[in-house]
Amino acid sequence: MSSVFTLLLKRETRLLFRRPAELANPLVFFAIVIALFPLAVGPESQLLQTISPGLVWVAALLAVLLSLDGLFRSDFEDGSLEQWVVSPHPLALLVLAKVLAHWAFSGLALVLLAPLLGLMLGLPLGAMPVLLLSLLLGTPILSLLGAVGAALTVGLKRGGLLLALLILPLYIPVLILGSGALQAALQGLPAIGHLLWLASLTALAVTLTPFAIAAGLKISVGE
Amino acid sequence: MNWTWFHKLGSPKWFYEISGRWLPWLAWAAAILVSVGVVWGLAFAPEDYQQGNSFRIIYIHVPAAFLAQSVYVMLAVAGVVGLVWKMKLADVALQQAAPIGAWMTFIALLTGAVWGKPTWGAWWVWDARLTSMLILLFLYFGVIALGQAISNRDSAAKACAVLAIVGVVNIPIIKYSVEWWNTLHQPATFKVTEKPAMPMEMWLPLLVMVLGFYCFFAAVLLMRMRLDVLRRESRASWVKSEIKSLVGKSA
Amino acid sequence: MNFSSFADFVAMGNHGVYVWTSYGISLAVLILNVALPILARRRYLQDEARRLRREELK
Amino acid sequence: MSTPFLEAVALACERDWRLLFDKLDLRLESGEMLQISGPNGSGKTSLLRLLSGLMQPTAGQVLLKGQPLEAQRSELARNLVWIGHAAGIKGLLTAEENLTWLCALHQPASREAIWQALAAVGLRGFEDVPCHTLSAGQQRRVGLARLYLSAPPLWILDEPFTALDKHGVAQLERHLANHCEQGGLVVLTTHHSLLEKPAGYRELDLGQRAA
Repeated sequence: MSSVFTLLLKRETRLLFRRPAELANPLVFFAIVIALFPLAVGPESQLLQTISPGLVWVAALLAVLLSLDGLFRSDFEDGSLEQWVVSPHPLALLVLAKVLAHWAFSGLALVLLAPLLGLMLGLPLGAMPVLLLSLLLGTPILSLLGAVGAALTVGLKRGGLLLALLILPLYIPVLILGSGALQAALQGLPAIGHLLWLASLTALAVTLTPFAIAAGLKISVGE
Repeated sequence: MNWTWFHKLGSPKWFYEISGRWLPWLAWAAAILVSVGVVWGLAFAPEDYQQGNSFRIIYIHVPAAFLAQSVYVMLAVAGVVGLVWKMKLADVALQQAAPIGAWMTFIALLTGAVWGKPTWGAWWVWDARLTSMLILLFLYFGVIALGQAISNRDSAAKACAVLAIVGVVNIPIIKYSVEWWNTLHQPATFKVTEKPAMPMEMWLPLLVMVLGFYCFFAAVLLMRMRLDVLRRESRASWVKSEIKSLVGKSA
Repeated sequence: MNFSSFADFVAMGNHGVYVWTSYGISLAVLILNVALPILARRRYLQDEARRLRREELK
Repeated sequence: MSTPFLEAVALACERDWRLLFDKLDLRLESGEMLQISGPNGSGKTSLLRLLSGLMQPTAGQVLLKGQPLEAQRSELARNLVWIGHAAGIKGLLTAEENLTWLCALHQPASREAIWQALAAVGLRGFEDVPCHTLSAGQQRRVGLARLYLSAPPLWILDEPFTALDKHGVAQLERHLANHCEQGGLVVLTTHHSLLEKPAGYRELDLGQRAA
């Protein structure tokens, strides 16, 4: 059972690396959205610093959402999902491996890119650990929740916008906690409370969402 | 335990018959309770010493907000019943209740905003309750949009059920995080709906209105469900004869 | 009765606009919620009547 | 009467307000081959998906060895090879990688066995070629190679002959007939009439049922 889990992880990794451009797209999107804001609100560093927590988080959230639209699409079209459903392994486990692989390369890359963009927005170096940690804890939740939406909309012709409509409201707690942690760090307050909350939400998402994703995929495949 | 009633509940024919008997009662109860509540709340309840007469909006805002939240929970419950026991009626209830819930959320938001103007001096304030209501409205839009987007109606019902269940697990998290975000950003704002002790002349009409709104919801839901049942079961012989008699009456 | 005159009742102590718009729009929404299913039902029955007539002609 | 291997009881399927079929009864024993035919849109694929548990019927139920499908998903998974319209082949992976994964998902197989299966479907020398460079017929062969590994008894195949050349079709027909004669059970849809039919061959025409 666990061997299928690792095999699927390996397979997904291989697939992602055979098309590296798709890995880069969310990152470039993330950078562009961040770059739009100084152009829109003006380059004063004070203003940028105050809005940077929210900005980084909104941009990260949108980048993750964008990358999730195609999460199950190719598996749906080439019949892989059908094979998953008729296999003897629990679908929730397979799905967890798939999302984990996806997160490890898109979410994690986002986390690594964030400090650079944070610096450009004038975030002090002292806030970087909190930025990294909050994204590290928050992006898995974004990937997992988004995967629920992706599973439900995978069979639809134009699911992208619908996916955003379904999932963005569910992202709000993560947004509040993540940017709250960063704001606290900016004001020199301890951010540990926020981070602990984020961690418990991550644990909750890892345990519960695979079942919702699996149910969603079964519905989409069974249509 | 005897479960026959539960399976009977799943039979569309039985539902159609029993709901036809309940509907007039519910409709009358809703009409009477709401009109009594409105007149009582508007004309007879004493005015609030702080907010004056604008507080009378509470008699719509609070029942609508109550209903909006409980309808979403009902969606999730119907979703569980539909997914676990494969009861078709639960699917019907889920999809027919969602638009009503969205309208109730809209009423709660609108009255909240209008109420905000004399109270806070602005049409929209990012108050914790209003913000949660706004998010709830988005959640309703999601369920409705998903149901409309999937053409196969069984899959649509199942997908909506999954989404409603995920949403309902999230609602408390959203609510607490929004409340917490709110206290962080605007400490100690004046909360309209949380009065320490409301005198009886004030909350009694509120109770009447809440009951009236629930009856209203039940009546409208039954109306919508009955139509949907006729559509879905159009091949069944009892539906054919029912439609024949209804058509005969209207012609 | 909490108000001394009808004019007082309408004015609602300067908050009349807010109170009456709230109640007005809410009432409109409630009526809409009742009217839509009734209209949908009528349209459905008309469609069915037409279908039945077509089938009788056949 | 003994319980059949796969049984459908009063099966009904409805898609988008249209009734594809209803009151469909089927009893399939080991050694039989059922060809489902009918015009486009008559519900051939839907019936296959119902039988393999991918789709839920509008009414009725599917029984495997006398037990309903939903109650024994793992039992079904152990007994079933399902190859749909799309066989679950990734264009970015090589033939061997694809087959290894599909086997790992259902019934792990050794590397030699996989190479032998690929050779059996005429793909010797194409083992490490990414599948998107293969032709449509060759890609289909990669999916069908699963049938040449130690496969479970029940095969449900949706249009397995599409894109295959004449030789490939004949070979697959022989292989399917062999499987049935050895006690397997094949349910398939196809538009062409089979030349090689096993003893237990039957045909179900969904178009005629409706008429």
